[in-house]
Amino acid sequence: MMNLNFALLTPEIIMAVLSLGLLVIGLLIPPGERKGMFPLTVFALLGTLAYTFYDFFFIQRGAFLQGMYMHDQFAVYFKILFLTGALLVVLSSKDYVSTFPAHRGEFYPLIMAATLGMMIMAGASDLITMYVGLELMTITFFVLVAYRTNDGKASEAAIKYLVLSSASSAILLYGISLIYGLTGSTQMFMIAQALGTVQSPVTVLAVVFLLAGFGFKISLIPFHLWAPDIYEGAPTPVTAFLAVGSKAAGFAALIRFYLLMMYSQTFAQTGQTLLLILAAITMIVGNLTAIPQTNIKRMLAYSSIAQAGYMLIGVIAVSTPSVSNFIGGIKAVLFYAMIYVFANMGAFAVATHVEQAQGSCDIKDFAGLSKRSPLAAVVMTASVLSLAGIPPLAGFVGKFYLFSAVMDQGYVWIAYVGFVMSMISVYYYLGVVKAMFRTEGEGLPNIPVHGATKFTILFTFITTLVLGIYPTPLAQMAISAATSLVK
Amino acid sequence: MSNSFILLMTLLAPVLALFIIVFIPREETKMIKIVAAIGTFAALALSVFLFFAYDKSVGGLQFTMTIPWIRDIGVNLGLGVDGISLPMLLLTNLIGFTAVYSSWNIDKRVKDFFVLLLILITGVMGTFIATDLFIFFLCYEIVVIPIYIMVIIWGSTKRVSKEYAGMKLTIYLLIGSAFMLVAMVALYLNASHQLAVLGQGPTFMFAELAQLQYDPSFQIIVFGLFLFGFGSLISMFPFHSWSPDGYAGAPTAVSMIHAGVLKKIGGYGLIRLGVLVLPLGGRFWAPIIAVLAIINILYAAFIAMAQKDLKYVVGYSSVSHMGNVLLAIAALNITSINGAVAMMFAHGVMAALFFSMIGFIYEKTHTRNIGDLGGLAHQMPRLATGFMIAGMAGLGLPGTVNFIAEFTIFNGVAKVMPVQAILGIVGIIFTAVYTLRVIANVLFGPRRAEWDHLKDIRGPELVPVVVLVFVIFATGIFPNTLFHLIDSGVYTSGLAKVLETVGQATIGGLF
Amino acid sequence: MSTMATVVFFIFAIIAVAAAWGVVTSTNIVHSALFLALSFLGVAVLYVLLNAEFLAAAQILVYAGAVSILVIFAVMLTLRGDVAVSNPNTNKWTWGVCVAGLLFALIALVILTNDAWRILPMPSTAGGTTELSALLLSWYMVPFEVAAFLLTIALIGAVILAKGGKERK
Amino acid sequence: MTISVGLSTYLLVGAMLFCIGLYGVFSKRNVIAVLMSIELMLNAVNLNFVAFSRFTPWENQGINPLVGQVSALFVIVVAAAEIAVGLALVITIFRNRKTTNVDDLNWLKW
Amino acid sequence: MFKEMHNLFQWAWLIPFLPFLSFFIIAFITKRSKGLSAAISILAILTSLCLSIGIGIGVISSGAEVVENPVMSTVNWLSIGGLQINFGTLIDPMSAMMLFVVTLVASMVQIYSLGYMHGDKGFSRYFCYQSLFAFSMLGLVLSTNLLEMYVFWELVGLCSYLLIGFWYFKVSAREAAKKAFVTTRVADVGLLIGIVLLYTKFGSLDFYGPGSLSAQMASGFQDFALIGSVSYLTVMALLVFIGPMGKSGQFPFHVWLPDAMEGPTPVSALIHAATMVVAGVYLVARMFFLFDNASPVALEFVAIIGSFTAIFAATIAIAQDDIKKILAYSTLSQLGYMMFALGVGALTASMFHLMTHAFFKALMFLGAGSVIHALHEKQNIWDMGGLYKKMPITTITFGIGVLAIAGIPPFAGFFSKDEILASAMHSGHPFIYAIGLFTAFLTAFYMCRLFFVAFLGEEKPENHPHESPKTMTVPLIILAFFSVVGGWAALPDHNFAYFIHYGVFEPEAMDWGLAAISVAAGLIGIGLAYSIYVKKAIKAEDVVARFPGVYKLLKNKYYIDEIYQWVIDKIIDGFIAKVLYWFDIYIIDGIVNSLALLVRGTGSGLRRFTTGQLQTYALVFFFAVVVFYIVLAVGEGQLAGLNPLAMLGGVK
Repeated sequence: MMNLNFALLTPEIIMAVLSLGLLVIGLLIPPGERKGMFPLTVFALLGTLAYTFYDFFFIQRGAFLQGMYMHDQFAVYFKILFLTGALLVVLSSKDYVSTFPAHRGEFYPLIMAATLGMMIMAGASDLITMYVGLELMTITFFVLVAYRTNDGKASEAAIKYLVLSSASSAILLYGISLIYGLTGSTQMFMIAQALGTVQSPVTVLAVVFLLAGFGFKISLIPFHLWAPDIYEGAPTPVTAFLAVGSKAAGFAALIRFYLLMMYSQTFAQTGQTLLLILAAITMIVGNLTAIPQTNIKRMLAYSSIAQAGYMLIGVIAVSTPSVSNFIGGIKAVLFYAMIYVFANMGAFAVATHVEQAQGSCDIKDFAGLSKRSPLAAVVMTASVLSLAGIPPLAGFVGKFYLFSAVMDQGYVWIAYVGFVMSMISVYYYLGVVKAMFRTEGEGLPNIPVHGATKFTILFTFITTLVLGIYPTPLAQMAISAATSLVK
Repeated sequence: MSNSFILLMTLLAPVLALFIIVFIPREETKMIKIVAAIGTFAALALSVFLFFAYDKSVGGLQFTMTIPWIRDIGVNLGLGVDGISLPMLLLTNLIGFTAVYSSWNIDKRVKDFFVLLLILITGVMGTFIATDLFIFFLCYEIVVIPIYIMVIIWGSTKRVSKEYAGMKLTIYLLIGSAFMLVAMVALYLNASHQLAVLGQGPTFMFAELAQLQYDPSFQIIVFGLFLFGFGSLISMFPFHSWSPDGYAGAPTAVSMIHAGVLKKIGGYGLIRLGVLVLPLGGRFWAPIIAVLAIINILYAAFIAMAQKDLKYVVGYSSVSHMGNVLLAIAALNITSINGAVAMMFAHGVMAALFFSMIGFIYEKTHTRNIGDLGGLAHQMPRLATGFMIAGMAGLGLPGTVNFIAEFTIFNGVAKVMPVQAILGIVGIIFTAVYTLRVIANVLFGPRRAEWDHLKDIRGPELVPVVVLVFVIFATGIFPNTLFHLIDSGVYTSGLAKVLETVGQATIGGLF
Repeated sequence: MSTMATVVFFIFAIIAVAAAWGVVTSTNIVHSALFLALSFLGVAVLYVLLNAEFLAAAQILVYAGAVSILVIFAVMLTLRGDVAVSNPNTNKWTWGVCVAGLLFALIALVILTNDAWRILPMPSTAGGTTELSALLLSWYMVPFEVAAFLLTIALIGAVILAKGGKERK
Repeated sequence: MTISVGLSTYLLVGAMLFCIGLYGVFSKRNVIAVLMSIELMLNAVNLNFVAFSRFTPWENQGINPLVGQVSALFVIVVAAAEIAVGLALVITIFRNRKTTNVDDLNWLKW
Repeated sequence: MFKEMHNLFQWAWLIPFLPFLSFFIIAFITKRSKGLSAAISILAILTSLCLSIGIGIGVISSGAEVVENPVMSTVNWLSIGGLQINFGTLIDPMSAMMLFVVTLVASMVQIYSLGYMHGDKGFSRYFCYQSLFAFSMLGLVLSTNLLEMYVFWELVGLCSYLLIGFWYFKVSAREAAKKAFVTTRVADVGLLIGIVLLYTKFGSLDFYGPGSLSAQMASGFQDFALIGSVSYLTVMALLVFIGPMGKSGQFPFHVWLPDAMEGPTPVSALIHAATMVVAGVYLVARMFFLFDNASPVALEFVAIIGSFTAIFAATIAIAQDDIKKILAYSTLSQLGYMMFALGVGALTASMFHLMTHAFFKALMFLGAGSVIHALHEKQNIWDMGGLYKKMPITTITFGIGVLAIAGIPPFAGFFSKDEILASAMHSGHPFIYAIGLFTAFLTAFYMCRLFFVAFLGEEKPENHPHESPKTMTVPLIILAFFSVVGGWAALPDHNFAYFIHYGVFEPEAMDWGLAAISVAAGLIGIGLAYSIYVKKAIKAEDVVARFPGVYKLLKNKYYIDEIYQWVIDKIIDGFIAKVLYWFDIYIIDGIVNSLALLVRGTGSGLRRFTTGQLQTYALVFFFAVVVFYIVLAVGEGQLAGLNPLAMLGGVK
């Protein structure tokens, strides 16, 4: 009766075991010899990643505990995304970790714990499971954000994150409780069945509460205000992981939830319009506010807010219940989320490098980087331009998918906003480029990249470029992931 | 159909050079320059070969290569040339090649410069040889950012700072392209719905897009968007203001490529995408384009008269000349489209030569202010000759290809819009005035002792003059070499048929 | 439902709400913490009325016990100055009243206008702790395990944070 | 007429607790008080869950009414973890900034 | 006979090509060697001269056949959809005559230049330009269609520009060159418009041959009203005529020609007296069928412009002191003559005058050059005087020129001028005849003034003139010869009119009565000049003193230059260009910049929302929740469900 195929949970179990195992190892070995933690983490993540790839292509879709927990390509796609993100964060933070005042050994396990939380979120088809996964991720992030325990800014960021995140969880939970009250269940399929097409003030209230909860995670305006502060205050690798992982996990959950509402509700029209307006505002405000920023992390925070707006467009594109259109929108989001990882990780890896070498992360610290560290400058340029959607970088294809999906639904105006805003975003991205290229950075040290950082940025750069020129493989993956969701 | 890889080779020649340069140490500037020159020369040689190997009697797209690329949305890696794109390809490589030589004396961050220049050349080239709309856009947008970087590093600050100029240029073109992207997506979706009815997958191929029928109101809107995008690119009034500032701020090679070929993407796009695919939209917008084109011609020419900086003069003059191209497109007939393509070619060569010469003048004298210069013909006769030929080509002197292009345009325009044609011709006067003033004030007049130390252009610096002047006169004296090709392009690309149907509606006899 | 239960409900509901009010209005942070414990207790009683004895027990143990003590410890550790004014309002409190009031009005309106929820409790057989544990360990196995993991991580995290960067330079 | 306690009454109590907690989040200057207010909000949600669980009329539809209680249990666990980390953070920030005043936490802005 | 000649005519392209080759060789190969460059250039032009003579003989010997059927040999030059242009050569008596004139004068000038330009730094460049000019001018002469002619038309303009500005280090030369180019360019716009519009109507630009403009107009082309009551062909004729007005210096485009004297004197002789400036006349003659088919307004216009220019320039010439300026205004005046001859329908007379004028005006310019050369660049006639003693050849040849232009028989000018005046009278334009006659008088007067003052007057001690070298005097002699005998071509047995005429050939006898009147006018002019400047019977100063205003007006060329300068400086440069530039920078660009500013400003404003205050964030968050709920509830029509009255149902 009960489907207890634990094999389907393999990646999650591996992650949990590895995380705890690494914690224990960190405790066991003497503080001076914790260098081994890094390769161990990298190989653990690589192994898991390899397995998830195998999982994606060769293991059939299945539901664990009869739909309490889903194992479909959609979830696995996101797992690949999270693991890639985690891996890149770990790789790029090798040197950075040594600047932490203490507990360097626990950093990697915590990253893995957060990854696990994200994976749970992507797989959960039960609202409570999703919530617990979300909290695992979030609570871990509280710790990670405050990891520089002697840094007032980091602590401030963490406490802000904690308060706001908890408040948003509270309202999310309130929404879940209302849904539960309506349907008697927390399981998505059953909720969908029970809700049917009837709607009442309660369903609307629940939807709004849930939207607020997810909107917080994906930093949708007006639920975004935490993001800039936390991004700026957190250690750069953590910011990176927040930007790519937390946001993608939020989207994974949002998509599942949104599909649920799509199937069960006739609330499409207004809900969509509201979301469209939100997406537009998010793109506009995110991009415009990024313009006057002087701190690169804060700028990237606003940029990532804007990116959420773009991705939300793809979600909205899932409007009329026909399979092909479904795929269009979801595929676009999936594709974009993945390339967003590479682009953002490239930018953050360079930012990590600069911050670690120069102690701060203002745009002026990047002056003359093209001379001082040419590779880093090139990768930074490529990454931010990919975020802006300039070909031949992957962001262009991603944006194309997103906007063509939404235009196919007849929402042309949002495409204008989106395209124009992404071109305006070039303005502030070019601010960084200008800093890096215009002068030769007299008086600043040469900071060539080495080792893991070099590998990270090269990898992100090449991936961004290759996926921009030949996006077919990733697009195919995104399609099969999207298809698995609506099957 | 079997794929021909010669275009791919042409496209990849500069890329290959780029990769080699990446691995050359920064200090080996000579080597870097030579590799860049070889790369661009290979592309030039291949395009010259294509120019002569193209079978004009058959026409249509030749040397095509179509490889499915992004399958889920139907993008093909489609390359091919016809009589419209081949001159543009040749032009690109001519200017690319000469741009390398015009930058021969660069000594600041040489490696970066040539890497960016080669990206730029590749991008522009790709735009012209793409037979797939997606690839077309991809290549077009590639070029924008390298230009920005080149402007802020190697540019010069005059009336406006180079940072401002570069940013203005970049953002302007990108905003324009944003609207084009919307249009492109709309077109693609419309086409794919039509194709889906026919049981075919979506496509971005120009040829297939052109064969479908679109709703007139759809065409009008989409053409309008393209007009904004491509119009900004071709510096159509009132979207031209990036152009003079941008050229003034940019380093020589960028000005050459930008004014020479990049701008032409606007005209090329309007023909290939606007008129060919959306003829009814074109017909709707034609009167408006014509009016704006006239404003372009006269307004920019007047402003050029008031300029004191050489690059601003040429910048405004190129705005003015692009008015001719727009006017030709607005006329929507075979002759005028022929003229438009030829004008783009002619102006490209001329503008490149002009900017190249100005670049040398600036490099040697460190000023571009017309008032500070004078009598340069004494010290630098070869440069003066090149400069003067550029000027003469600019004012459409017979013997240069520019004259024929202008004549063809006016001829075509006069068939449908005689008044506009007359106004366009009147523009020649003002062109003559500012060009001759510049020539007189810069080159002629008493010998100035402060320039006596200047060396005339020689060695590699002569390459741009020789190559571009040769092209100006060779095609100017034997226009059929160029025009037969363009004409075959106009007829065999389906443009002629489209124009005949659309043109019927606008032709109202003479006057 | 018996009148007795109704009376008990109202007494403890009022206690819970009033104590909550105390939490947010008291200017003494220690008082707030004590009010918090009281509010938790009130809610725990309501749980009992709702046939959720296990939850009531958990509530008392976790909230009224552990959490409150923890809070008081934190208060002790961070207290500076006069305890009587240790918990003032911000200058934005009027806005807070407005928004919170609005939200309450909204929720109340939604709840009260919903006919389906205007129901009285049925005699219920379900609700035993055994069934709860069965459910927890079967259907809710995944979140259960994750919650366990979460507690571990939270523990470690709390230690890391509280301990601070004094391990070594 | 007997006054009976129905589902909406419980929900109303929950809503009151929630909004009082929310008000606390908005208005308290001490971070610890803010955390306490959040606990109130989560508690309110729990009350909702349990109330729905008790009154749930779908017993005969094969739905286990205890799901609500399970959910509440998870919320209690998570809330406990959250407050633990939160208080640890308060201590950290007190150590770094010598304040627990929310208004003073404004190094990061704009 | 015609057949063989036909074959000969097909080689006519060699005539312009040889100078082009020479241009090419000099420009790219022999530039460094002055002697070689000059030799190549002169060799080329002399060969062309021989070929032209051959063609001329061929034309004469072919007789009527070539008169009726111009020989055209063409190749396709441009062929695209909607536009077919052929390039080729057209041989008929008119072009043969022009070929001869051009090659002859050009050869003379080039030989002369050997001496005149000796020692100049740009010697090779000079011959390079000369060859280019010869090529362009000969190409223009041989053009078969309007576009071809326009191409060469512009090229001669370019050469003129280059040669006027030959001494580019002189600011005056630089400005004069620019002025010349711009002025003619302005006029050419009219021509180009005419060409473009003609092509759109007729689909051809050929002068002769099947399907050509003339053929179509002859075979029942229906003219129609275009602007008001002015017919299409009239408008076309007027447009086409604007080009010649510029090139041939007709009022109001005459301003460039006097300034063009800044170029080397041989250049003035060749380009600005004998050949290029008459291209306008030649074009009108070529396109005469257009003017003829158009309404009479067109030809009237030509006549009026021509006659006005004739008298206008002549009056200015009286008051000029610069030897070259006087000649320049004289040229203008004579060009006016040719134009109004065309205007009254006398194509033959016009062409004839064109030819004779080329000889004697080139002669006089070269003579003037000889003087200037001898006096080391002095050009004011009052600084000269008594040159006849030291420079006999120059003086005699110049004197022949003066007599020729004054219309004294048997010199060339007499025949041609007389024919023009007679045509004016006979075609019913007595007023124009009167103007022509008065102009003839003035011409005789100011030319003799020049001659008497410069050559016969008192010797100036500071001058040390010497006779010019052979290279310069021989061309003078040759041209003087032609100035004497050139007019005899009009004699009935030579029959210039038989070969060059428009329409049906009607042999016309000399009207000796009118001839006598015009000779008298010329003699009166000479006599007046003699009495003033030699006999000093009337003091020039007295005349000036009596009409100070008139003198000042004439001296300053009616202030036309000043007016133009004012328009350009104040209106175009000073106002329109500046205003438009201002508009561009502050309005067009201002909009762009303010948009950018708006975006940046909005960004700076929006960032203030992120106050850093935790509780503000929470407030915004929850307020948004409330708002969203209301929006959604309204949008979904769920607001009715929220009716508070529903609560009155109470708890069940």
